Amino acid sequence: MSTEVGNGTAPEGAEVRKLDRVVIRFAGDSGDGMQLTGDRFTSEAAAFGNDLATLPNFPAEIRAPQGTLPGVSSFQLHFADYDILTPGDRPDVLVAMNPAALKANIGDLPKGGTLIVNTDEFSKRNLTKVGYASDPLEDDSLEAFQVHKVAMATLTIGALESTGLGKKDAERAKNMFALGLLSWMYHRPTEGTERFLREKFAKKAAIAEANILAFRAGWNYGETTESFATTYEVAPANLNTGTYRQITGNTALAYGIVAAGQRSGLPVVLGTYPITPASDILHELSRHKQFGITTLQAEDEIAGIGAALGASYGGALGVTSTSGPGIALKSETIGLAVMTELPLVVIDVQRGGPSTGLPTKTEQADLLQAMFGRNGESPVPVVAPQSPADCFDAALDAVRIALTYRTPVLLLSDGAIANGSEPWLIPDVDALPDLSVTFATEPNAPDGSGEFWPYLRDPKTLARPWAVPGTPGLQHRIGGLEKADGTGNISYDPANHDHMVRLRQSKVDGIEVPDVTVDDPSGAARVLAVGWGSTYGPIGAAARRVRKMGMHVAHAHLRHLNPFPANLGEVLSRYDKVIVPEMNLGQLALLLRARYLVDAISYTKVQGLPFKAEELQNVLADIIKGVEA
Amino acid sequence: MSTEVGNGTAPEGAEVRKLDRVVIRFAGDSGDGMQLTGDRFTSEAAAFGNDLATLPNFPAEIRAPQGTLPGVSSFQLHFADYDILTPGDRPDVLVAMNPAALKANIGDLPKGGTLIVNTDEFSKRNLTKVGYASDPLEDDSLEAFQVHKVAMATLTIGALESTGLGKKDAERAKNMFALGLLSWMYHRPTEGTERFLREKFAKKAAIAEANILAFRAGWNYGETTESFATTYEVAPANLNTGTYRQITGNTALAYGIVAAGQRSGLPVVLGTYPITPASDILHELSRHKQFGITTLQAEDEIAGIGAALGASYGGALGVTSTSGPGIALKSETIGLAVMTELPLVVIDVQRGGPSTGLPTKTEQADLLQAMFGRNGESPVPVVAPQSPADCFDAALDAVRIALTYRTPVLLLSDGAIANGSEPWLIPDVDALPDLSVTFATEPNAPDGSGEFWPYLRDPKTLARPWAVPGTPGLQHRIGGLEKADGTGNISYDPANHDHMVRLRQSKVDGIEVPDVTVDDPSGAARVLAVGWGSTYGPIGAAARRVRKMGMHVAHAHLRHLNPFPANLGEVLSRYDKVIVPEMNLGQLALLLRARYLVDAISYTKVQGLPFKAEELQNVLADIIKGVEA
Amino acid sequence: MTAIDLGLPGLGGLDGVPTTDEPQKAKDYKSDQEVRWCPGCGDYVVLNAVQSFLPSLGLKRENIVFVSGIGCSSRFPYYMNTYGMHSIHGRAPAIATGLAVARPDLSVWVVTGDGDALSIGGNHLIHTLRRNVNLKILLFNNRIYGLTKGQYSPTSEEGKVTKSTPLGSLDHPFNPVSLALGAEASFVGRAIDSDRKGLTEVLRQAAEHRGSALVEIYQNCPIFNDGAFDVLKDADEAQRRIINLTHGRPITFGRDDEYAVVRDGFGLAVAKTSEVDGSDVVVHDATDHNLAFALSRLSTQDLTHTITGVFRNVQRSTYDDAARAQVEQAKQAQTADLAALLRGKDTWTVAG
Amino acid sequence: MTAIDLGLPGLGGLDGVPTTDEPQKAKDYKSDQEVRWCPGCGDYVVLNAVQSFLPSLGLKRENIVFVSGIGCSSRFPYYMNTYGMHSIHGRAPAIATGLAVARPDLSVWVVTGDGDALSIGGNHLIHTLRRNVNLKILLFNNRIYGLTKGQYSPTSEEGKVTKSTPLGSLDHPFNPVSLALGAEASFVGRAIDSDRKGLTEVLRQAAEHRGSALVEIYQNCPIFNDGAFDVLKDADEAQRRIINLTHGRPITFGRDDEYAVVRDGFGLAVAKTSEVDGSDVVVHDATDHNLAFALSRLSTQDLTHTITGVFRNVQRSTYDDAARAQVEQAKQAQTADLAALLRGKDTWTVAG
Ligand SMILES: Cc1ncc(C[n+]2csc(CCOP(=O)(O)OP(=O)(O)O)c2C)c(N)n1
Ligand SMILES: Cc1ncc(C[n+]2csc(CCOP(=O)(O)OP(=O)(O)O)c2C)c(N)n1
Ligand code: SF4
Ligand code: SF4
Ligand SMILES: [Mg+2]
Ligand SMILES: [Mg+2]
Repeated sequence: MSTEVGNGTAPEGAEVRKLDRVVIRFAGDSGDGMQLTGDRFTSEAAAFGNDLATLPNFPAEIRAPQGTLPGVSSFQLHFADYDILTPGDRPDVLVAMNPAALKANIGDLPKGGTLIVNTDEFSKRNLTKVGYASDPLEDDSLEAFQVHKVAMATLTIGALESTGLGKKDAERAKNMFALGLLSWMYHRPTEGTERFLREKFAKKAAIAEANILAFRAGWNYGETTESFATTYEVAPANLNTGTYRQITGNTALAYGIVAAGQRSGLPVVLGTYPITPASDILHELSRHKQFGITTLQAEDEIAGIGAALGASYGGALGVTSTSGPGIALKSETIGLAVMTELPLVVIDVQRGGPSTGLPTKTEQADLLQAMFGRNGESPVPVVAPQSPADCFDAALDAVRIALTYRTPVLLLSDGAIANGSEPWLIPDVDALPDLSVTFATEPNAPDGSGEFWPYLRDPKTLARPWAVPGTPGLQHRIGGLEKADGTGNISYDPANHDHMVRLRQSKVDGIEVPDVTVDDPSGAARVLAVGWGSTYGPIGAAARRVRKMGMHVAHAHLRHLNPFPANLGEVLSRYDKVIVPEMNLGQLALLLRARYLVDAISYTKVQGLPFKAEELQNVLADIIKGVEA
Repeated sequence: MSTEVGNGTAPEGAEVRKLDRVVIRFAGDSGDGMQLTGDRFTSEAAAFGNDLATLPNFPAEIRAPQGTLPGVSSFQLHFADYDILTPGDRPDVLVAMNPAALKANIGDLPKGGTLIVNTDEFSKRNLTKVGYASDPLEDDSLEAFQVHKVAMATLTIGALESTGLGKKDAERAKNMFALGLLSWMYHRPTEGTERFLREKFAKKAAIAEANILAFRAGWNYGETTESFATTYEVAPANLNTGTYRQITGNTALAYGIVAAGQRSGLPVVLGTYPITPASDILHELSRHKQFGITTLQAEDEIAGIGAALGASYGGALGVTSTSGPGIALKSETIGLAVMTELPLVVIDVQRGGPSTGLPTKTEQADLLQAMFGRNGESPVPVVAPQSPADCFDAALDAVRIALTYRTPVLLLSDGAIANGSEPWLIPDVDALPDLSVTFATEPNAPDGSGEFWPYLRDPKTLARPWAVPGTPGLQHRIGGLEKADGTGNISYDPANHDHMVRLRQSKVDGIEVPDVTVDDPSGAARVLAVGWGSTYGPIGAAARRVRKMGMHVAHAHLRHLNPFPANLGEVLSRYDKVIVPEMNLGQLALLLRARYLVDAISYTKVQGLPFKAEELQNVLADIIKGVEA
Repeated sequence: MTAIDLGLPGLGGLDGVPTTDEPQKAKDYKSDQEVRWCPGCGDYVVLNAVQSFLPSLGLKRENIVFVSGIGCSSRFPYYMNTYGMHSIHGRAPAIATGLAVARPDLSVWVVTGDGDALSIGGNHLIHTLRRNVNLKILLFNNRIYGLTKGQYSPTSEEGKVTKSTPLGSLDHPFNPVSLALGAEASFVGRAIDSDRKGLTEVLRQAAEHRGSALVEIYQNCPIFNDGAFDVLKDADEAQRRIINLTHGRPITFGRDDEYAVVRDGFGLAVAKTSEVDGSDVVVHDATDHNLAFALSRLSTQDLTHTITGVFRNVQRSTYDDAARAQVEQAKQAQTADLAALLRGKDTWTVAG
Repeated sequence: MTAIDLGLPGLGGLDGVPTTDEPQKAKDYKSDQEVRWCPGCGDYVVLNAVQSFLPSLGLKRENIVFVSGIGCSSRFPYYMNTYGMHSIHGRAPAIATGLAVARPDLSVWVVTGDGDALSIGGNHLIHTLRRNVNLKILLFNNRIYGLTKGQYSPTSEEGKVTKSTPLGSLDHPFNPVSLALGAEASFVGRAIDSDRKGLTEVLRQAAEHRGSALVEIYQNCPIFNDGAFDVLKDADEAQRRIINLTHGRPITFGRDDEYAVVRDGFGLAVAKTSEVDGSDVVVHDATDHNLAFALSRLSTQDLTHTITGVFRNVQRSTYDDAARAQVEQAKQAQTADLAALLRGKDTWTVAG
């Protein structure tokens, strides 16, 4: 089904103020259902036609004890009447369901910001649990904010008395109360949520009703009590016309693989091993077997990629998914794929490192591992999505390269992209690229001997033929030892080895990738910001802010890290200064400096969190001033 | 025991010609004992006081059928009356024990070169086996060379008749016949070899006698027959005074580890898994347990490094050894060592890649894997020996860094260094560096709480304390998750993560390494050749040749690839052109360009073989001409 | 067979580990770290059981080390006031092997999960067992991947519906006890998280055993696999299902020993004690490899019968003792003369 | 337990693999590559046996694939005129699993060594066996690392002196058959390189078995472990030592069935046939897991008794059949509508 935009009726009474953008953060205990609450508000905003971006923030993998700081879970969303690029730096509105949530998040709320607190949880015990000496709701520590104290639990339980639901169960619905209240404040359409709740709890009608009642109670609470003087309106954004949906990076990536399977006509075999934050790709793909997708949860990462490579040898589209530590384990097998020149897609959803690091946090520090993390000269193309929805296209592109050039391809997503979500203009299936491949069926020996040479190459792509077992007359053996070009026989010949090393490199260097486009509206910029991956949003937003300040800046974002776009060198040379913001210690910067001898400056942050637009705005502004001075 | 130099008596009759250097290559079937023959001649030359360098060349791992090309084994040695740097580009004398050996090696013999052939193997069958249509000894295909046809087998069997040894056994001694003949030609002392043979076959007196007889028969054959008109003298080199021995890279490396154990006072635990060409390090160390060395052949590379790391945690010196594919597998655990900041030495004897590649050939293409082959920002110091004997010092240096800075260290040897050998001026044991360490014994919390903080740092080295289990009161937990600086507790704090990422990097950046020295005798060079690892010999030899041509060139060779010596940037900036010869596609060049923005030119060869001095001579000469033009 | 002679038969699992006379309490083994498992997680009870059990060994706390892999259970070392390493996924046995070989004066414990030990870490586990390294391995088997939020594991039943297997899993699960016995394990035991007494008894025997001791612990994960072992926790059901082993004793169980284990071909079956001749009741012999295997097969995935206690407990040379003995032998045989080593046999001198 | 229902019981190991009527000869299976093992290597005889055996299956050659790891034995695929992959050390079972799952029309064989399969590759092996992927695994056991020139392996006897263990190895070896049985293997057999007939028979049964079939082949390495199995090749010794199994037949061996296998507690022993009652002679039942295990223990490292033939052969759902069935079921249940998938449940439209 699809909802038409609109019908966010303005509530009576309260004064209405118009805003172009709002950032709301829901924060509570892992058990409080903040992710669901955020998701729902997101759908409402989407249905209403705002542009938006979200940033979920889970606690570390293990559930911490209730009410503790490590147990805090939050969901931030940014919605606006124009197209936005980030989930927002800081919340305008913070909803805190308990003391822990307040303590963990209040620091991010700017002075004057709106704070909505569920007072019911502010017991002495809960306060001391998180080290509040005195109750912040009573002392003056919050006076810088517009504080709304709401006994959400009590009010919810009250609203549900009729249902005869037990106190505990009733109290569980308080997140819907909060959602109702916020929906009222921002004139959100409500039927979507009500429908959602009915579907979600289809089997438990009572629970469904309870949640809907709580939701309405929240709405009515805003409507009827005086405590909220103003409500806000954020008009729909005028996005490109078409049908949209909300999508996370991992889902978009999984859909990209499904689509690639359909467009190539190949069965897909995912060989993988669970790891945060990549597991959802496995979860998603395992639900779509009707598309000819086999998902194999192997005993470890090495077996996962091994199975994928074996499937590729058999003529399937082999895919493996993991995060940084898993890539380390797969590196030997990636090398085998390089040597055997078989198509393979290796997905790395990057997380905080080194070692186990910060499994639930984001980072982009696996670029050099992707480039160089194998023994010998072992070149592999590297592709990176720049936002959640972009994962779909990036996946298709990675598959295109793998199939066309018969090579493993590294697809570098990251934790922020994987779990973040944004509206996605649903593509027309028939307009998706044709990825069909042709298998070798005939002997090809140039000497006319009627033999099959598995390492004879397509002069244009330098790809070798893909001859799958079962093809009569093409029996051949491949493996990890150096191969003679052409015949593919084992060769210890020094000249052949040198030739093959360079040939594998040229094959990757010769991969067709589109030129990088530069965003420089005024054309007057002397400073260029270059990025890759999930920094797209913050860099883009920062550039806009800088331009609002009346300065000029150019932004180029790389989808292809290997090979680089052909025009990249020329682009870099056009600017007085090149700055490379990265969530690592300067890995792309290193590659650019080495390749183009351009004095690219790194701006790095490795906090497991995305850049803030404001932070980058200041960095860019300073550099621009420096150049123009 | 030790032999005094000299008593290479000049044989009568034949004319004697003086030479400054000679390159001899012994080539035969794997079964012909060419490696032994070469080793012996090497010892004779060493004992005589020449400087020398050797290059063994084994067939691929599996023994090929007798008399076939893949079965050919050869040993080249270069000896001279001055200090030499390489095993020589091409042989002056080729000894070919069968048609396969002739076919495989004749291409390397320059016109006019001396060829000594064992005619007995030149049967129709053996000739066709390797694709000789006609017998090269009969047709004119060898007329460009000084050919000596000797029925070595027949002559040996004849000489051994008295011993009553069976024909087959007798014939086996023909390699000693060849050795005797060459020893005569080059006035080599003989008693060393005779003693060696007696010791080697101590338990088989008959065999010992047979070999000695064959050896003498060879000598006498030269002495008595007219066929050898000239003999040659290569005077002793005047090397630094002291006691020398012949040593291979793998042995020197193993000895370096033994010495490091002794000088640090720590037990050594080698956790490893066999792999060519690193296995000999395990073999060697397993023979010296009396030095408190435990060698553990694990189930795989991951278990090997795991055991080594566990031992380090327990207060031992943990070491692991492997080749490129093994490093790929170990990379996740290296990351754990980076995070836990424990001392660990990781030895990579590089071989031809990617994947299984060319296991018995040399290459230096694991540099970037060593630098970047891990998830996240995972900095690791990298040390590389430049010659077989230098492996001893490099190992000590790697251990110094690992112990002082509490970090895993990558030691990058390669196949040429590992199996090559050269004279080694035996160091004075008491002059070796003191590597003693102090374990933490007391609580150290700055807040005086009496707690132990495992991540409190030495302000100078930034190393954390090494508190080994069994130390009362210092119980603590470490692991792969991000740690709070100081307390070492798990920390998800964004600022702490950023801080720790940079701290781990600064720790490695701050490692004390000596300045790189530049070899530029005239001081007038405008071109600098920079190398690392086993290219030291060829680059150095090429530089000498270039200077002989009256041109100027500087040579800098890096022992430390990470961190770079502090003066490297300044050194590079001093020259008009920087050229980096590497047996890869330009990995060091990439690091230099990125770090110093110097337009370093790569000259690369990836043939699984060392550079030839002549080849580099031409490359350097061309560049110098270009600059001076 | 030198290797075997090198072993020091008769040694106990803790010989060589310094002891203390200071009385210890469970709380002495609690670290200052806040325990972070989900409410109701079986890991809590096991943690408490271990912390209460350790004092009885009278060891110096600083000579105890817990090494774990990655998983919920692998958080264990953080909560122990001993030395510890929370390593990487599946590699704890390898790391602990190096530590045990280097340090005879430590009591080394490995804490691992069904995924950590049997999926990614399977190879290290079976090699540790065959080498018989003196490690105590606690395998927390909740038949699920907890930390990664609920995928099936190598001990999940066939057809299990999880996040990664919405249509049901296809793998035939491992029987961890059978696997260990096939891998030459010298000690294999099993206990249930909720059975403090039984668990403690198995831990005691494991600690006393010199060599690798694998202890499988059925552990409930209330979040992702709740109730996996409920049938064993229901008082009545337990009577019918749980068969506890004691070496040298006839294998009977249930109220008033209602049931007995008897032979059935080369395997075992359960009979009513009243209906079989006493001489037909199998007497447990923890040194009988074949009996142990048969018992492991009787103890099926579906928990119809679940055997607890010690399946197998035999003495054989341990890898770490033997490795140290070899070093000692070498030291006896040769002096560690570095200068002589470096000189080797064949030197020459260049005079000035 | 859907997974089990998904299995297609009754299917043979080769069902689904296209056959040909063209008669085949051994030489049709020889590739153009020169065989490069050392003179006298046991690998030659096994290669010949396999090349002579395959024609009897009447399969299309192009539908046969040999996947190997690294090792001397792993050179095998190069010499077969079929499809093949010489992969990396220890990973062949994983790679072959992906291939088998993707391609029901292939007969997939894995060739591996004692180091490749049991050392670095141990985990993939045991998981492949428990999953029961339809692969035939030929394990060339020469009890040594050949390719790396002679280090001890997980099947070398304790105390073995090799390049890496000059003072003797310390590891207690695996019994590969016990290990496989502990890992839920549905088919385990053993043969001796020199026994062409016995090897061929085991290969035949393995090929017919649907699921993972592990065939251990004792293989002599004349260079680094010469004579490891000589006692089995001496005619007289062989009579006393080799016990060949046939399902359903009493287990007797030696000249004129001089010896018989009888029960001994929960295990087995060898007796003089003349001295035991015929009814006491154990009858082989390849479906009895416990008997198979007892037989594996009777077959000791020192070769006092060496059991050949098929220890275990049972039918159970194979992973690859089940995986394909799940995809088929899904296809039946839902149409593969990509547009619908991309749209999902919750969309909105921005009108122009
Ligand atoms: C190399 C690597 N692969 C995968 C993961 C993700 N991971 C962490 S724990 C785990 C499995 C946990 O299951 P189990 O071992 O049973 O422990 P439990 O959480 O159930 O106690 C996985 C797949 C990882 N941390 N590292
Ligand atoms: C990752 C990796 N580790 C180690 C090696 C070196 N290696 C190759 S084969 C082998 C063991 C060979 O023994 P086995 O599997 O028994 O085969 P065999 O040669 O005896 O037939 C080893 C250690 C390798 N090639 N790759
Ligand atoms: S997820 Fe399960 S195993 Fe992990 S802590 Fe929670 S309850 Fe325990
Ligand atoms: S080393 Fe041994 S196993 Fe390898 S080819 Fe030679 S004889 Fe065969
Ligand atoms: Mg688990
Ligand atoms: Mg072997």
